Order: sequence, then C-alpha cells, then structure tokens
Amino acid sequence: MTLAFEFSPELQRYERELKEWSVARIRPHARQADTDHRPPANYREIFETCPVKISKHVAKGRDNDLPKFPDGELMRVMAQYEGLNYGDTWAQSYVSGGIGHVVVSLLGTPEQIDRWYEPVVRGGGVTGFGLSEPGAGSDTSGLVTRAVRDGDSWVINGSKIFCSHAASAEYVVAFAVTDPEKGIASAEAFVIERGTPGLVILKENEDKLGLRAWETTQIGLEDCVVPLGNRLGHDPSAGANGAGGARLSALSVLNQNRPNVSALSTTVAQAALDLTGELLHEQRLGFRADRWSLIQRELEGMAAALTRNRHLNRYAQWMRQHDLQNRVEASMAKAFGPPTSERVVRRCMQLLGPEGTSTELLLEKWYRDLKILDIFEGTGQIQRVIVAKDFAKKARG
Amino acid sequence: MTLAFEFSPELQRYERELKEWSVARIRPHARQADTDHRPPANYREIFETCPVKISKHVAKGRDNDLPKFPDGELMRVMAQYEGLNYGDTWAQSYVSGGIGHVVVSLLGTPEQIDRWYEPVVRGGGVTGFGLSEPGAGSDTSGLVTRAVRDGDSWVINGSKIFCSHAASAEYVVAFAVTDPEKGIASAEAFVIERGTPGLVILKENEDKLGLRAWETTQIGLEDCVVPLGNRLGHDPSAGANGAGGARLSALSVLNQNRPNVSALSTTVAQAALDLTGELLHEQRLGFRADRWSLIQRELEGMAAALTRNRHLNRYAQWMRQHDLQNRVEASMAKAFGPPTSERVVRRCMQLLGPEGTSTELLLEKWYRDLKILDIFEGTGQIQRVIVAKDFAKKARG
Amino acid sequence: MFVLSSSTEDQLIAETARRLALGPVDQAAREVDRTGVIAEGLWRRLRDFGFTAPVAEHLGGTPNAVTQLRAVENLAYGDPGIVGTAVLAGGSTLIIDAAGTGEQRNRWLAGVADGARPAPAPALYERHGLPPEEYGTTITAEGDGWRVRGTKYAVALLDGVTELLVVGVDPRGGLRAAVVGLDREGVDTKRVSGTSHIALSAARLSRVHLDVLVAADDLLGGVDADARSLAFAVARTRLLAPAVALGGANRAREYATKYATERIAFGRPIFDFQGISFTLVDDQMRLDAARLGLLSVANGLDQGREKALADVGRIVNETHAAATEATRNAIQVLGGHGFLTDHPTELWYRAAALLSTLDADPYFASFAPAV
Amino acid sequence: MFVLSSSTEDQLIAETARRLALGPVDQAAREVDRTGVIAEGLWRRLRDFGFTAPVAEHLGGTPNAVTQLRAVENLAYGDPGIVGTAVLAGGSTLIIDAAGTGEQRNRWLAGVADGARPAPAPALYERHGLPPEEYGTTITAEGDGWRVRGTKYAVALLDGVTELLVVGVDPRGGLRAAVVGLDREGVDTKRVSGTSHIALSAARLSRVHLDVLVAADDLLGGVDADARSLAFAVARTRLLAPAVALGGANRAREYATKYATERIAFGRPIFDFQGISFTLVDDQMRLDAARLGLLSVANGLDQGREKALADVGRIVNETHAAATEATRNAIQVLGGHGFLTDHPTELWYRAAALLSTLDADPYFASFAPAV
Repeated sequence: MTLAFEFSPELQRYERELKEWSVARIRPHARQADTDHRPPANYREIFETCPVKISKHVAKGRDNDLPKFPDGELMRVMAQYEGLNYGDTWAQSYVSGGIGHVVVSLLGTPEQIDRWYEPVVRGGGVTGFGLSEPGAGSDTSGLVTRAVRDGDSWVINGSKIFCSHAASAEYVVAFAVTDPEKGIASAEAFVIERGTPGLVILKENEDKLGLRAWETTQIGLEDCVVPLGNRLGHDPSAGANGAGGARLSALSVLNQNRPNVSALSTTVAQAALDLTGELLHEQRLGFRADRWSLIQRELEGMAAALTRNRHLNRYAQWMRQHDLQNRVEASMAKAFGPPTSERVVRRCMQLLGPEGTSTELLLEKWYRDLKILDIFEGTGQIQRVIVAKDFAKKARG
Repeated sequence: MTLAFEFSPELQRYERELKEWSVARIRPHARQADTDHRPPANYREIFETCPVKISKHVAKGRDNDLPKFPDGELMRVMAQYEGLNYGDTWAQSYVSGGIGHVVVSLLGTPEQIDRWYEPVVRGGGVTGFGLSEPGAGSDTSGLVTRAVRDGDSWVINGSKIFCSHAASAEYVVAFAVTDPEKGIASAEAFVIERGTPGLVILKENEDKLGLRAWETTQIGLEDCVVPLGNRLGHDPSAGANGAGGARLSALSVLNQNRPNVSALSTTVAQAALDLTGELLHEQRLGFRADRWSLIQRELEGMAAALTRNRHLNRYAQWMRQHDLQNRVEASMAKAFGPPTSERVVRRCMQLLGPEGTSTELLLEKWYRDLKILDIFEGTGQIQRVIVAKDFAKKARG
Repeated sequence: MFVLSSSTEDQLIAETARRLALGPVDQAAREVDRTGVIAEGLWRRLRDFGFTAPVAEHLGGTPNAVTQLRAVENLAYGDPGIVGTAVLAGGSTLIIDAAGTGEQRNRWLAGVADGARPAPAPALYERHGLPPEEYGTTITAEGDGWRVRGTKYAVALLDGVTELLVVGVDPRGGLRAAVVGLDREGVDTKRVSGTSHIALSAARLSRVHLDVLVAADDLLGGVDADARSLAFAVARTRLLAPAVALGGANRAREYATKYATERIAFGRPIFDFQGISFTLVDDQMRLDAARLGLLSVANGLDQGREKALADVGRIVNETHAAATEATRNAIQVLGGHGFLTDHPTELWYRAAALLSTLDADPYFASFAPAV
Repeated sequence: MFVLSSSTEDQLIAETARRLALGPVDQAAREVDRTGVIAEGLWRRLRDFGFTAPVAEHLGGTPNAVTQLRAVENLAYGDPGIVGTAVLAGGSTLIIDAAGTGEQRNRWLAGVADGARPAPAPALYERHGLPPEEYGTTITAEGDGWRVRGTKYAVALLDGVTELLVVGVDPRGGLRAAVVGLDREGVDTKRVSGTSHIALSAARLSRVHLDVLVAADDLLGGVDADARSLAFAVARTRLLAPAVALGGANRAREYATKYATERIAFGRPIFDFQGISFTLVDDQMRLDAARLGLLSVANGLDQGREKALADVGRIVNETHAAATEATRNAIQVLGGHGFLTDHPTELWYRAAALLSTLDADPYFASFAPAV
C-alpha cells in the first residue's frame, strides 16, 4: 500500500493534458458563462474535444472504459478534478451532470439503477437533486416536504432550494418525509421526472455571487404525484418502511467527494497563482529589487500553501482508494483547502493591484466562485464538528 | 471628552521613570525570583527606591496621595502597569499585594473597610483571595465550599485553589455557599485571618510554568470558624440573606482590571522586543543585507502588533475612565492582547536562535510568564462568550 | 496628549452619516451595483453632506482627517460600493485644497461643492501596492514645462470630467502633483465599459497612460510647491478607502450576527455555536483594532506628525485584511444563503475585495494560509 | 509515483517507537526535565532502538529518511524533551555515514551503536535561522590543513565527547564538514551548567567558538568530498527536530482533548464548546499538514531530489509553527491547570518553543498577531 503525494507519471500526463485542454477550450467560455448564468449552448460539443476520457460519475469504480492508472481510479478522479477545473469552473457541473443519478445508484434497486442511472452515465444527461429547504440546510432534521401514499402513488408537497440542475434535469431526486411524527427518520427519496404535474420550477437559477453557470434551482412540489416505483430502494408494491433515516445516511457516501471539492478549490487557486506569476514576471522590469523579492516570496508562500492543500486532499483520497475509513481526513481536507484557496486568489488580486479585480481577467470570477466551496457539501464549521466528534470518541476510548 | 491613544507628556514621563526604575531595580532580581519561586526577601526595600508614587489598589480613585494627570487616574493605573512590568513581572504581584483587600473594599461595610482595607493599603500588607475550587474555575456555579451558621460564628469547610498570596497573607477572603439548595446564589465572602484554626495551607505555592514568584496557594478550610462579623457586607448580627449571588456579581468590578492584564502582557512583550532589537543590532554585521531586511520587517511587524494591543487596552480603559460601560471593550482587550504578546516573545526567541531560549536572557522566562495572561481573570474563550452575548443582545434589539 | 474629540459637532456628523447610510445609500445599493449608475439625487445628497469630496474652507470646508474618517466609515455602513465610488472620485478636492495655491483652489474647486462642475479626477493609485514615494509616475521639468509620464490605475468616474489630478514623483524623489487636461495629447485612458470590476461598478474605473507636457502653473502649488503638504494630503486620501471598507465590513459583521441569532439549526440559533459567534467576535476585534489604528494615524496627520506618514501603509493593509476577512465570514455565517444576491453580504464581499487591491503593499503583510 | 511504504517493517518500527514513547520515555519525562539527566538505562533503550542516532549499515544500519522521521515522531510522542536531546546529540552519525569515507566511518562510528563510545557531537545550527548554505562557519584550506572558523549553537551533550562534527561552508559556498577534537587549541566551548535553556535540560546545550586547524583527513569525505551527499545528510538531520516537535504537539493535542471531554463547566464537558473543540481540530489539521509535508520532503531526500533540499527550510518552519501553537493551545484548554507542573502540557510547551528556535528562518514565515 502506498501513499501518493504526487501522481504517477502516467496520471500526471493525464492531468496535464486535461489542464491544457481546459485552458484552451473551457477557459475561453468562462466570462460568458458567468455573464449568462449558463454554460455555452454547445457545451456537449466542447466536451467532445477532450483528449482524454473523463468520468461523469465520480463514485468508485463505475465507468469501466476509463483509463487505468497505477494510482487507482479515485486518484484519477482527483486528477480529473484538478485538470478539468484548472481552465475554469463552469464545466465541472456539466461534466458531472448533477447528482440525481448518483443518488439513484446509491439508493436504488437494481431495476431503478438500470432505468435511471445507466442511461444518464452513458448518454451524458443531467439530473437534479433536492434535499435542502428554506428552513433546513446543514441540519436536515427540519425537512418539511411531505410525501403521502395514495393508492398506487405518492403525493408530494413542499419546496426545495439549492437543487443543482433541477431546472434542466431529466428528473429530480427529492427527499420527503413520509411520516411527520417520525420526521427525518421517515425521509425517502423520490424520482420526479421532468414534466410531472406539480413539479414547479420556482426559480431556474438563483442569482449568485459566483459559480453562476452552475444551475441552482428552487423547485416547488405541489400535489406532485409519482408512481410507487419512483420511491428509491423499494419493491414498488411495498409501502414506506420507516428506514428513511438509513436512506439519508446512505447519502453520506456523497461526503466522500469532499477531498475533490477541496481539490477543485486548489486547482482554481493554482490557476490564479500561475496567471498572476506570469503577469508579474512580465511587469518585472518595473520592480525595484527589494520589491521583487517581496513579490517572489509571496508567490512562493502561496504555492507552498496550495501544496499543503494537495497533501491533505490526496491523503484523504488515497485512504479511500485503499478502503480505509477516511471520514475524518475527508472532512479535514474539505475544511482546510477551500478557505486557503480563496485567500490565494484574493492575494493574487492584491499583488496585481486594482486591475486584478477587473473583468478583463478571471481572477475576480474565481474569487467569487470559490467562496461557496467552504459552504457546500458541508461548511467548514460542519466539517470541524465531524472531526471533533471523532476526537471525542477516541478520547473517551 | 478625549480618547487617549498616547498618554499626556506628564504621564509619559511618569511611565518612563517607572520603566527605567523597573529595569534598574526590578529586572536584576527576575531570574532569582523565578528560580526561588518567591520575590527577593527585601522586596519592600526595593519598592522604597521607586522614584514615583505608585498605587497598591488599582480600583478607581482610592489612593489620594498619588500624582494627578490630565489623563485621569485610571490611565495612570495603566501607565503604572506598563512601567512597572517592563523590567519584569515579579514585582506586580507584590505591589498590588493580592486582591483580598480589594474585595473587602467592594463588598464590605464601612466598618469592615476600615478594619481590613485601609490598613493594608496604607501599610502595604498582603491579602489573599479564594474563589476557584478544583471543580469550579471559569464556571463558579460548581462551588462546594460550605459555610454553616453556628450561633455567633460561621463554620467553613472546603478547599480553594489558585488563591493569590494566600500563604503569606494577613487574611484570605474566601467565598462559600451558605445554602446548598440555592448553590452559588447563596455564596458569601468571609474574611479568614491568618492563624485561624482550620485554615490550612495545603500548598504554599504551586509549581508553575511561569510567574513563579507570584504566590498561588492551595488552601483547605477544615471546620474553620470565623465570627459573624467576618462575613462581608452585613450587619454582623444578621444571618445570610441569600443575596450572595449579587455579592459574587459585585466582584465583576474586578473584571475592569482586564485591560490592565493585557497591558501587562504587552509591556513584557515590548521589553522582549526591545531587548531582541538591541541584540540583533549588535549582531548586525553578521547579516547579509536581504536577511537584515527580513529581520527588520519582523521587528517592525511586532512593534505594530503591540501598538494594536495598546490601542485596544487604552480605548477600553479610557471608556471606564469616562464612566462609559466598557464591559465588551475590556473583554476584547483581554482576549486580544495576551496571545499576541506571547507570540511576540516566541518570535523574538526564534529570531535570536537557540540562545534566545537560554536562561542567560529573560525571554524564556517571559514566554513562560505570559502564557497565563490569556487564562486568568477570564480565558480568551470566556471573554469571547461575554462579547458574543452582547452582540446577540444588540442583534435582538 | 492625543485627543479624539467627541465633540457634539463630530457626533452629529457621524450620526448624520449613519442616517444617510441606512436610508438612501442602503436603499440604492443593489440598483447601483446592477446598473453601474448612481442617480443624481443620491449624488446630490452625498455632495451636500460634504465628507466624501470635501472642499476648501471658503468653498464649503474640509474637515480634519479624524472627522472625515468617521463620517466616511459611517456612510459606508450603508454601502461600501457607493461610498467607495464617491471617495475615489472625490479625492482630488482634499489634495488641491491642501497643496494648491489660492489661485489654483479657485481655478479647480470653484463650483465643485454645489455640483456645478466636477473636480479634477484624482489619479493616485498604481499597481502592486506601491506607496506614493515609489510611484512610477514621474513629473519632471522639461523646457519651460513639466512632463508627466506614467500609468495610473483605478481612476474613477471620468465621464464629464475634463481634468486629472496626477500624483507622481520628481527626480529628487519628492512628491509632485499636476493637473492635466484629459483631452491633451499624450493622455490615453483605457476603460472597459459597463461593470468592469468585481465591485464599485458605478466608479467605472479606468487605467490612464500619461506622457504629456504641462505648464508650470498646472503644477499643484507651483514650481516651489511644498512637497510635505502634498504628502500629508495624499496620505489622508489613502485612509479613505480603508475607512469605506471598515464601514462595509462592520455592517456585514452585524448583519451576519443578526442572521445567526435568528437562523435555527440543530435546535437553536446558530449564533449559540461558538464556531459562529467566536468568528464574529474575532472579526469585530480586528475591525475595532483597525478603526483605532486608522483614527490614530488620521490624528497624527492632523497634527502634522512625520511618523503618521510612515504609518499609513501598514494601517491601510491591516484594515483591508480585517475587512476582507469579515465580509468573507459574513457570507460563511449565512451559508448558501449568503452566496445569493437575496442578501447584501455578497455585495460587501465584492466591495471589500476591490478596495483591498488599491493600496496593498506586500511589505506590510505576508500571505498566510487560512488554517 | 511517490511511495510512502506502509510496509510491515515500517509499521513495526512506528509501533515500537510508540510503545517506548508511552512507556519509559513518558515515565522519565518529568524527572529528566528536573534533573537534566537521562539515566543510562533509558539511553540504552533509545540507542538500541536505533533511530535517534542511526549508524552505518555495517554498524547497525541507517534507515531511510521517511522511516526515521516516523520513528522519531512516534518516539517524541512520549516526551519531546528526551527525544529532542537524543536527536540533537545523535545527528552526526547520519552525516558521517552518508558523507564520510569508509575509513572515517570506521574511525568515528565504531563502537557508537553499542554505546562503547559516543559519536562526535554534531555542531550544525547557528543563529537567526540561517540555512546551511548561509552558515557563517567557514572551512578553508590553509597550508597543509584546513581552518575551521565560526560559532555553533545548540551543540548538545558535550560531556564525555571528544570530538565535534562541524558543518560549514568552503570559500566556493559549498558545504563542508570536519571532525575537530574538542581538546584542540582554538576550540572554546561555552556552556551554562545545569538547566540552561527553557527546555531539553538534559541536552546541556553549548555554544562553541572555533578557530582551529585540522588535517585534510579530518575533512568529512576528504578534500574531494561530495558536497551533495553532505547537503542531503544535513537536510535529513534538520528534519528531525521538527519531527520531535510534531510528536510532542500531537500528544499535547490529544491530552487536551481528553481533558476537555472530562472537564465539566457550565453543565457539560468543555469539549462540547466549539471554542475548545474547533481550536483542537485546527491544531490537528496544521499538525497533519506538517506531517505530510515532512514526509514528502523526507521522501524527496530519499529519492535524491534537488528540489527536496530547497523545501527543507519551509517545512521545518511550518512544523514548528504548528507545534508551538498546538502546545500553547493545549495549555489554554486546561486553563489554570495547564499552567501547573501537575500536567505535562507545560513541558511540551517549553520543548516546542526551544526546538522552534534551532532553525527558524524568517524567510519562510512572518510574524502574525494572534487575532
């Protein structure tokens, strides 16, 4: 068993090719995607030009036609995150195409997986996911969206916010409580297909500080009727069995993506740093020697900080790759990386001066984009709570 | 009304004289006091040589023969803290002589003040104070020391830790619960004179990381009998009236010393910085130009940090001087200053190299001394809780 | 003895500023950000208030630095984008008032206070946080005139303006300023139309290349100008952007606190978690320290102390560090909601970032990772 | 591909280190601190374990840098004072093994592994965090011999030692090392007897002034020594003090966590307050980042990568920053109790401080205030 701080030469080459492609083909659309709050219309065509195979579903060992590396598939996934997002962030969301289908793969029966997961992974469709509600974010116990059994159907009422890709998705997987007395313990996941009556797009895409091209939808569920078979994980003829809490905790597999979120932040900060270094080097003649050495020291310090980020990210990912429990390490990576990545971009803008925040450069976009990475998939605070619980458990023996 | 960031020229002169005296007369005893865990035996004689009048009791407007400054008496007190402790920390504790008598002045009847406060302030005696217990530190609600009325006396049982000067004090003021059902709300303060049977010195002075010359005593109270009149604040013939909680909160006046604690930490760090600057300047010839500019930048950064400390300290003190509510500002000053002062001393040792931690210099002593200043009189965490409560109150309107 | 007067007049000014802030400034914030235009009515109110672009005593009155700082901070509590724009656009009046001759004050400031005409646009900032004494812009005698050569950044609001006040250094390293007509040959402004920066869209920041000859009487204070007065006036001007950042950041801290006391998670207001409340307390401590530092330097400038000049760079950087961090933490406290334009936190975050780039001298702070 | 082997052997070594740490090392900690003496029995166990003063393969075996680092860190979990002393005293063996000739290895290392005689005491560190390539100590050809001139600090445990291994630079700026007899004229050791530093009392650190002529065959590796091997060996040695600090700091973090889960205030274990628990989590994150960084550099050194040489200074400083902060916070969590010698937190705090001064190059980190 080996710990990879650096990828194998093969995987490094893979990442490099992805980076170069991302700079050449993804980055040129970054400003427009930000302004339009959507990706370029031909984004699928753009993705076709990618010189290496990349995965849509980032869970372990799914896409079997992907290149193999000695580092293991999960390390390849991390390299994909780093390579793809180096050009800009907009593509990530459309490459992964949401996580509705990933939830199907986690909670669905084999038949449900065949029906809703496989076609998406093969065909490149987009799927939505709805968990958060206006009154329930980090703390899901406040969910109030309700599903009621009515003969051969479930009738769902409520609303969801922060639903990735729900407006353009083929279907949305939404959580709802089936027994108000049991509350969150009775939560079940339902596949709600596009066009289902009662599935209302309240706001197609929120007006956001950053990651504007990523679709963040508000949906309403108004007497939304779905067949029994759309409840994930059960024989369609059976009723809810109250194992919904378990269902929600099965979602914790999604938390394993946390080191990749930190990797995303780190690679964007690295892009900002590389760009800033280039610009400053071009301007170098204007610097007095002592000023230049200050600048150089700043650039070195930031590069080292991003290396630190990567160490934690890769360590956490490596553990999972080797089937070691990495819950704590994944949370640490997620708490550690994103806020430092933000700071790197901010500092780069400062070193450049006022034009560092101009829309002629992408730094200001990246600064806006990155802020959410310390929030979604669990805030830095939530990550610390997770780690602290583990500390307490160990301390209490 | 004026805000003093800098003292008036008169008060600056006062502080400077005190500093020079402290360097000349207090500092030479610092190492020995640390080694012996006690001040020099002739400390009163040393204090006699002080060229300016300094106060023993740092509460407001007590010592009337002290010099007057346009800045106000409390600013003079802060200047005294900064001047006196610049040489070393050991003297402070013996100048103030504990806080038992201060508590008498806060809670006592006029007769009790005449009996126990005035002679100490005039004569320079030492008094002890006992509040903390092994199970009750920041949270005093866990006090278990018990006082039981028995005819004309109170019988006290329990133990106290972190009692400043209790071993050599003329008397110890100790808090005890008078009604276990009411708990902390029934706490009363009792004057227990030296030699009272049942007052047992369990440990004269704790073995501490720093501030070793400051006497930190563990006492036991074993069927310790004191007259009714030794309960502070009451007609000696009356019983406990259950207003003990109020009595404890009257102690909050002591919290107004918090900016002075931060000032103490700041002046010690300034002493360390000044010494380090001198040593490095002596060694300057050995430095390459780029290294010297790194060093100089570090020294400037630390000096600026200490100025920041002083701004917060003086602002909080100035508010109190002008009878403005400064609870929040005092807590901020206390939370802000000490940990940065620690860092300054640590960084000074690092800049000097291994010999920075040698006992040939005092930096290592000061590094040990300062650690407690972010703990006693309320930890940094407790200060933040106090400020946060105020924020919440204001936010809730 | 340092005196921060809490005179009735000062108090009144601060309160008036706060009222304006929470009234028209706050109300216009989102719209101004979106459109990149500050409506004339709001401009008039800001001008009438007089502290963002103060003018010479006989023309309306320039306050002392401490008073102005407090007024600007309180105003920016309403919206740092709008007030930042006003401050960046208005900075020349103070400098002309302090360092110009009587004739120049009349020439360049008459009619400014009542809005009849704009003052020359100040062209101060360069890149990389260079302090004034290291500006790359030079003002050098050439024949009968003086050549102004260099590039200036973050020059605000050039529309309708006819002149620039350019600050540079002369060959002996002293500060010099000159007023340059924008239509002169050798003045090349580059501007990206519309919202061209992360924030302060209404400021329409430009980059200006200069290589132009001006007459001796366009030199501020004339050929024998007092470089010291100019240095003090420029220093005062540099304190205004951080004062704006401070006002916005303090608002963000308070807004986040209010949100946290109302938002329930895990059975209680999230403010009850020290992970939230301690962060906000630390932010406030840094902001308070920055405010005291700014006031202390401003006071030093008012007293004409040389040391205060040297202290400007550090306090500017400290304040921006505190403000960028506090606005970032305000979003963090709001969680996903803070990332939406439904809340003003994201406006404040952007404004703090932009302001921090004006004058970020890396000498005074090194990059430090967040953890 | 970087490989940190988690081989059975490596695992075994780490576990053995941890057992020694929590057994005899931990038990002796307070006594060693008080007396300034490590008892011979404990010395023997440390020597037998072999990772604090590793010796040449044929004399016992020098592990790779990664393995040694992990062993030392785990050992220091018991007490950074004792293990720091062992590491400071033992550092020359590694350097002699890596950069000495076969004859020199026999001359200076024979009998060391079994305790029959001490190795030459390593004289590496200077002041102000100077990295080896900037050492002020010079080793210069003079006539038939070589002059060693300079001052070395933090030279450990000279009692009973007869020789010093001095690292310096030659006139071309390359690293050189020489073994110098302590009884030679021109070797002036200054030592304060007893507990002369804030921690590591048993190390009895000395300052040594050198101005002495040595023979060519006292030059490590001879006159044509390979400066690169020496540089790698010195770099490896520099990683050991931070590994010690890391072990001690991790212990402090865990100790404070345990205390906080048991100490009740305001009705619950104080660990339930995020003001406490988040501080400890942040400490651990920094320590973990430091560990990964150290292992990464150690691996680079094992692979002979030039870049790893350049990375040593930064990771040394990062690790000490993390360790001093974590030990300080451990006391903070214990409150007043942490300030007493009743708990070992104060021992760890002192050790971390001393270790951090050995090699604190200000290039890699600037002072930053706590808030």
